[in-house]
Amino acid sequence: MEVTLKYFGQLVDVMGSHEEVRSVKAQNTQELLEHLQAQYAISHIPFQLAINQKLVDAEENVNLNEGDVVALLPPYAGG
Amino acid sequence: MEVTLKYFGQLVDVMGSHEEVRSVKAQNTQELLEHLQAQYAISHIPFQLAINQKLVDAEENVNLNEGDVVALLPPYAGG
Amino acid sequence: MKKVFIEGPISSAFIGDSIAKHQSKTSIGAHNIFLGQVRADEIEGKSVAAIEYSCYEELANEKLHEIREEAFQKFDLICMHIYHSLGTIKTGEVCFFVFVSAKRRKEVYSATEWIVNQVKERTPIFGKEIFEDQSHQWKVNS
Amino acid sequence: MKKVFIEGPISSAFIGDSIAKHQSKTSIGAHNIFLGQVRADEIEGKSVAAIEYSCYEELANEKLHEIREEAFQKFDLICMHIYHSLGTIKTGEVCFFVFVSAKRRKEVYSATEWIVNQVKERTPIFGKEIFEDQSHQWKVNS
Repeated sequence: MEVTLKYFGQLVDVMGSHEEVRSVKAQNTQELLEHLQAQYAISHIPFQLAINQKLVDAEENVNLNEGDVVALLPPYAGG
Repeated sequence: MEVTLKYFGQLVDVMGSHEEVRSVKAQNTQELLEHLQAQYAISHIPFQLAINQKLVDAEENVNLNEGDVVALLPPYAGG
Repeated sequence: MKKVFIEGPISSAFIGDSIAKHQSKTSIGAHNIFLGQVRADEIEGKSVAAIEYSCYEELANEKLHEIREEAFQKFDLICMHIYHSLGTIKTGEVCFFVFVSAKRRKEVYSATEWIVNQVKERTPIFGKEIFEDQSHQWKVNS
Repeated sequence: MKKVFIEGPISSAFIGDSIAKHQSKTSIGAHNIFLGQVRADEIEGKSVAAIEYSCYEELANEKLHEIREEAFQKFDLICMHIYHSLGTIKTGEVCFFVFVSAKRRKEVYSATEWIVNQVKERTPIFGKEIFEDQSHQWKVNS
């Protein structure tokens, strides 16, 4: 299935883009993260996920659906 | 002796001036206040005194000297 | 001691200008500003149209100097400024401007609050509330 | 929801203008303003020259809307405004502007403090500290 991945902050540096549409085999967020961490050097960067603009708890494993927008959000630094 | 009297706020209305040099027989602040209260309708107005820019406690009776500047200060309303 | 008292209202341009002047101080990370604006209070059916401020300027400047020294002792500030209007200030106009700057934000709010309260309590400033019908009453800080 | 994000620094003229716009609201007696200014911090011998801000705007706007609603519930406010810069903000420039107005002064300080902290904690804004030698590091709120 296809999901849109959005990267922010330091993750833009590492992933090399702000946003991409990606075909994934992952059925849930845990599988997606394992897949990304296997491919990219992102394990040292703390981040949380938002799916369709809804924040996901760190321990939660959420099922993915076709067309979901998954954002990877490093620590905030506003203000 | 002569003292300078300075009036502020509501006391300007009642005394009819901002400042005057007055010959007084009063030797101290208590006598001065009694003298003013006998002549002017100021007893309903709360105020404190400053002599030569130094605030005087309500209970304190301070001796007056020639040339003293006595300010009558109603409640503050800055800000 | 810097000049605190300003004849007439404190304009938004003056406030903007004060902010601009602090942009060369690159150790500052946080500013806090308090503005007192004259309110159209209704008192016994009459609306306040303006407040006419006066003060005992020599004593006020002494007190403001004390407040300034104490504020720098109490709080970790880089800059502080106090401005207060004299004369007639109409409703909607700004009559009081406290401006505090520090490296970090933590203390700026309480520093501003403390300074505002001290100025109100300790500075001999007097205010005459002038109503729309030109009658007046003397304001007392609550 | 009003626009929060501004491309580039928040100018002192913009702040002055925002203040001027509130002078027609004669129920307001007290304003409190917080400004975040980019500091020339020294980190491991290098000086910060600018911060480049970006954000997840859709989510940020949702969070800011929540913060706004909660602020009006928690504090007795007449008005509140939040502005945050995006893009490159040089040291000395203002990147964050919180503006709170109320009838009386009592709550304005803590309202501003609360809003500033909530924006920092809950809003997905990211900052890249750019040093004078063009190297950079990602800022993390402390």
